Amino acid sequence: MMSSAAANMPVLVVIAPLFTAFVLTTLARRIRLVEGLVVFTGILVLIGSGFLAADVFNKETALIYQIGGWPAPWGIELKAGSVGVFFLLVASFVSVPVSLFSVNNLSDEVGGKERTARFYVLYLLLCGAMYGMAVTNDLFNVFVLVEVATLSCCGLVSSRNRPRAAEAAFTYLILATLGSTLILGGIGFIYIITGHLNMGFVHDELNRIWQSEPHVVWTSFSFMLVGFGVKSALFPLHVWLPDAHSTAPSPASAILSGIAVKGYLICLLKILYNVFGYTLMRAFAINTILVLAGSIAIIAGAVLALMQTELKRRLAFSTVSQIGYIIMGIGIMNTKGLSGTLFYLAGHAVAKAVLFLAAGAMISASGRKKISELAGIGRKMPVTMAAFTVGSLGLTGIPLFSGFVGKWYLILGSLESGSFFPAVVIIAGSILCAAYLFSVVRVAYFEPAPDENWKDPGLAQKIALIVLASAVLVLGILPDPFLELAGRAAEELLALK
Amino acid sequence: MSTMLEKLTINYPYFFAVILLVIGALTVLTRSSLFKKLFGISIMESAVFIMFIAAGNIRGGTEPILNGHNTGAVYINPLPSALMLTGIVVSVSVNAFALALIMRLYKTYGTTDADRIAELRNEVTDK
Amino acid sequence: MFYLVLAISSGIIGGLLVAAIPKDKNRMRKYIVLIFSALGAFFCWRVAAFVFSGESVELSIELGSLNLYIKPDPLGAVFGLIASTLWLFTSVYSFGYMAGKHKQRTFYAFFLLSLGMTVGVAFSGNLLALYLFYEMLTFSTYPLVIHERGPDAMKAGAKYIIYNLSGAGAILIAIIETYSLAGKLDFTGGPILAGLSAGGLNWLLALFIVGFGVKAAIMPLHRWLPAAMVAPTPVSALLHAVAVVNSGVFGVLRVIYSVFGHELAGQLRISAVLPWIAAFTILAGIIIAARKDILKQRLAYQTVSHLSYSLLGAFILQEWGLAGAVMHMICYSTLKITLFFCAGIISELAGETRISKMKGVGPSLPVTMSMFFAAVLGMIGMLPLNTFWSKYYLMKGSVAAGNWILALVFIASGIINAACFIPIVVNAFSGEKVRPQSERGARAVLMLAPIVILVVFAIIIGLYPGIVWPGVEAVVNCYF
Amino acid sequence: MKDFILKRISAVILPFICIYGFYVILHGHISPGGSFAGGIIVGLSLIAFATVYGMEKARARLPEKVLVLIESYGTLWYVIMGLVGVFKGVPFLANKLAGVNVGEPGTLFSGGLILLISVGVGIRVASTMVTLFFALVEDES
Amino acid sequence: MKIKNVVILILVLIAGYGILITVAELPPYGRPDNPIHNEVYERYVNNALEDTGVPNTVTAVVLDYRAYDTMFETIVLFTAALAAVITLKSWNRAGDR
Repeated sequence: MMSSAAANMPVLVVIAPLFTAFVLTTLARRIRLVEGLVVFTGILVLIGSGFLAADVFNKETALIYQIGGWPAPWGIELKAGSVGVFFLLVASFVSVPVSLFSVNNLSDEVGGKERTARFYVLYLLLCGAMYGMAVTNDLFNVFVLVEVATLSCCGLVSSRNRPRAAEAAFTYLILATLGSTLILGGIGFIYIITGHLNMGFVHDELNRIWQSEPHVVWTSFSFMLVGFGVKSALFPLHVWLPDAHSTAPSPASAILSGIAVKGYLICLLKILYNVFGYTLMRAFAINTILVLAGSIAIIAGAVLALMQTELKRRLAFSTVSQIGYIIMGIGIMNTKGLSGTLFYLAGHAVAKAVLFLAAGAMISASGRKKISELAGIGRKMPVTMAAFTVGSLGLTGIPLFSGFVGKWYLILGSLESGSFFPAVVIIAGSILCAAYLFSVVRVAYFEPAPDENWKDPGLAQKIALIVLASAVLVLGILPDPFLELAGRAAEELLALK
Repeated sequence: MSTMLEKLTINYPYFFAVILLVIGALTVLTRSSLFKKLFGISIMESAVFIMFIAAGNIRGGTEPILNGHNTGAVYINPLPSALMLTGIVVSVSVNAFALALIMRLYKTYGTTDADRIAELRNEVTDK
Repeated sequence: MFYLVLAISSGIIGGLLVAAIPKDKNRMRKYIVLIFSALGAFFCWRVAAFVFSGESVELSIELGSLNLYIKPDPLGAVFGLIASTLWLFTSVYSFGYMAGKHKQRTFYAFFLLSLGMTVGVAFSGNLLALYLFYEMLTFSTYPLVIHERGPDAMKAGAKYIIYNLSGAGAILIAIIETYSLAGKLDFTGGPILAGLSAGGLNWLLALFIVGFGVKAAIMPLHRWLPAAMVAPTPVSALLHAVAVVNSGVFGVLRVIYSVFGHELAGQLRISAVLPWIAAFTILAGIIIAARKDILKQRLAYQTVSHLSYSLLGAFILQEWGLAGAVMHMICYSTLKITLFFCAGIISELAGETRISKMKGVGPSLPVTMSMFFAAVLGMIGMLPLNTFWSKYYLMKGSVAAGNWILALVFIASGIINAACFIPIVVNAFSGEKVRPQSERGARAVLMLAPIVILVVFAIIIGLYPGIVWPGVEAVVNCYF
Repeated sequence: MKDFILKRISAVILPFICIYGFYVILHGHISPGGSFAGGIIVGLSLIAFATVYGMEKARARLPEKVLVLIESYGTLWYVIMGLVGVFKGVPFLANKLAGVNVGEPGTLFSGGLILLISVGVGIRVASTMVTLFFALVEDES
Repeated sequence: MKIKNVVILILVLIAGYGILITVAELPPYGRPDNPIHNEVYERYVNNALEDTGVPNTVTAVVLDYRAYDTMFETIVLFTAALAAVITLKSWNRAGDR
């Protein structure tokens, strides 16, 4: 049994949250049990993905799992490669503190017991879809998982009992469905000219025949880019994100900004490198497009974030800007750049989660949304604001914090690829990032506080914040194991020519 | 150019799929009524479905059900049909959820027009 | 290494302690500040003693693949000594100055924190550690800049943080490029980039100079410095005449001598331009200073000008120039801090900040004004004061580099210095004695004592330059 | 709704529609159709029932608890069917590999797990349709 | 408002033309020798009976070869129902504004 559990780990980590989710709906009355189960499942998946990561790391080769025992071109196969395992680790790690934060904390944002239970179900479904994206190796399965993720994201957004939330969710749903339709179209084009859906087979076939159908490859790439760009809020397509992420309940916005957006990016990364492959990306100058799009997103998102006055909106726009880094990093096609990208992804997932959770705690404690109204909150809510500060330092990329290592390798990669421009953009972006995050910190610490009794949140929330903040520090101070895994992933991605 | 037209006459299902795609995209992006946006999405999805199904078809092929009596017949490709079964269910779910959201917005604002809703919301926030 | 850790951490621990104790414990806070800055100075002396006696003290913190390496060499030791020693004086002075001011806890906490960061900058043994402490120094001095909390203070703070972060960004890119070129970041074992062809390195050096030049206030990048004069006087004195700006100069020295090495830097085309930028900054700075009426502003622009003395000495890539640069760092700091202290006393006890209104403050503040006069003489570079020697070395270096026009630049700036500062003193002592004698009370003593001691130091060094020469010689020897 | 004819006719027709739906579900593996189509037919018959006889009656017949149970456990059923393979030591969702007797091809009770899965899916699709209908129609204010 | 629509119209038409060029390039419609009818198709239509014991190959693909997709498909439906319910049911009007 144990051995079979180890052999089936790639699929078990995916279905464990789903399993719990289906049980939860019928336990709505016993809310404590529900919360306990959610956290427990999260920890279970974390352990499982840890085992999986160790397995892949030691075997030094991707773990192939054939669903239903059907070999590759006929059935769906899961591929727990370094990339997937890396994202699996990040996602399953972040999801635990976030669910811990929402323990006994959703009543004012979501509503009664039943709504809370349904919130958790959607949360688990989203996590399951994310883990599925991490390990899947089949194009159409990517589409279905993206749909699950999209619908559960919209559900999470609209679970906030405000009409604003419903509106944001509708915009999100329409645009995201537009995106997934385009993704399906892109998959369709590739499928029609190659006749395969398994990424490996598609890659081989595509590299054999692409000269005869250049337009098809081009169109399907642009469909993919636009589709995943809409879902992961690439700059000109980000219009849905600020509303959605700022109106959602705080744990939801944490998981949306921290993980969900990254999931789509991981899918894009896999499709670009495992389906199109290095040669086609060079042939169609895809990397240049990505670098340009990323740079625009970095600067524009940061400027827009600087213009916001509401805390959560500012964080949401900062996500737009940070996504730019990852897109740009995907375009930097060498080992250092890609490992830096993946590491940056991890660092941003953790830092943005802690930022959103801290912001949610502050907003729900003080009942104020604007940054200028949060003056002096740092002295009233020391733990929360300390976590927020750590998150900001991590996002800005000060040495000893998570962002620095990622930026270091991104710049190193871009300089090695011979282009000086991305480095400048990255630095400019982080200066703007400092501008829009440290102004919050300054207001919170160096401005006189009104005499109201704002208090730190409860114990579970504190633990969640501390865990995430310390993760930011650990990623910054001892990055080696993650860097090595990221480096493996980068080599694995670049291995396919 | 002529070659392109010839190819398009051969690939006419794809051609119609593209037409539908364009119509759907225009409906989504230009109409302000929430319902019409939803319809546009459905149209785009069905365009993609048509593309898949057409790709799976073989002239003179029969439906891929392997019961004894049509042996030696050419079966059409079952895979795109299966995929589109999934895709259709997905679009059904999206429509259901979108309708729910529209209901919710209608209950709150009393209209299903995006621009009007935006105005109302701004009034609310101004207050 | 034990002393190293203590030297760096004493400031940080002290700052955290100050932040920890409650607001109203003023006495206790003062003791903590005094003790910890004294400890910092003491440990810096110990470390410097080790360094000059040739023992190697080092400390390597493995941060995964990038490691922080802390190993003071003579240059770093000298800078650490200057900073930590002057810090001690400044803390004594600020006891007097800050008496009865608001937000003392924040002030002293970040005051000590910055001490730790500055010592870290001084002792850092590779570019990564240098960058880390450099950026941390920016952040830990920001609260001191905005201490007054007024709108103009906030504006100055914003300017300060933006300028310095941009500089740090430029430095980061340059560091990473260095890493990808040379594969190492440590200063030990000769210049990092030694042996590379000078081909594409011009822009790298330019990037470094721009990055560190922000803190060193090279002319186009100096705007934050006068703006930051809204800070309380001890802060301006220490951070904007000594620690922060000198860390910029120190960074430039590091780049030219430990990253590039004077041979490689000599081959770069850009190194022919740099001395002239420095010379321009010297003259332009002091000329702008002459047109300012607020004393602190005038001092600020004089700072801009005098920092470029050291930069010029560094840029002429010649051993006497380096000697002059290091010497000037030492001497200039002692006298410049004196000038700022005097300005603080004048504004506090006589309530005057505008030079045009200072007629007759001399009799009311005799000690202060005489010390001010001594310091002014030093700034001009007259003999009993120590700056004479640094200026002498600098001119010797520039002549030895075959560029006697630069030597004339020093003389010219000396004359303009005289022209714009001697009148202040004359003006202060002329006119009838209208104001009461106001150098009384413990507060005045607390503020005056450091000044007197510093000036005495300066004169002693001026009479016997051999006291500091070994340090300077050690620095020069480890690069030439 | 007070329409007599409608009630009578639907009383006659609806059961047949429902049974037809189940037929489609059960024969999904040997003839065109399948679990989703059949499930939707069943659901539509129930929705028609609700529209004809009014929400209260429909709610009385199909309480929310039951629908929720069917939905979640219908989906869970799928996962469990998949786990059969895992417990047998073969991959997830294995059917014939897992040693299930797939029976005589072409007959009704063949296909092994496929039949079981499709029945579960069909029922839960029907209940989902009804849930969506109720959610959209019931006004809670 | 109108300007925006015109811009969108132009953009979408350009994109549509691009897609037309693309579909013109696709393998001709309905030929049995298209790349899509490859070994995967062969296996599905020839071995479905032995593999799954199901004559309806579409069902065989949906519920056996690619059952994993179908599982997530049911989950999509489930998610949609859940989301619709959480959006519509028992939200207190006090929560508005």
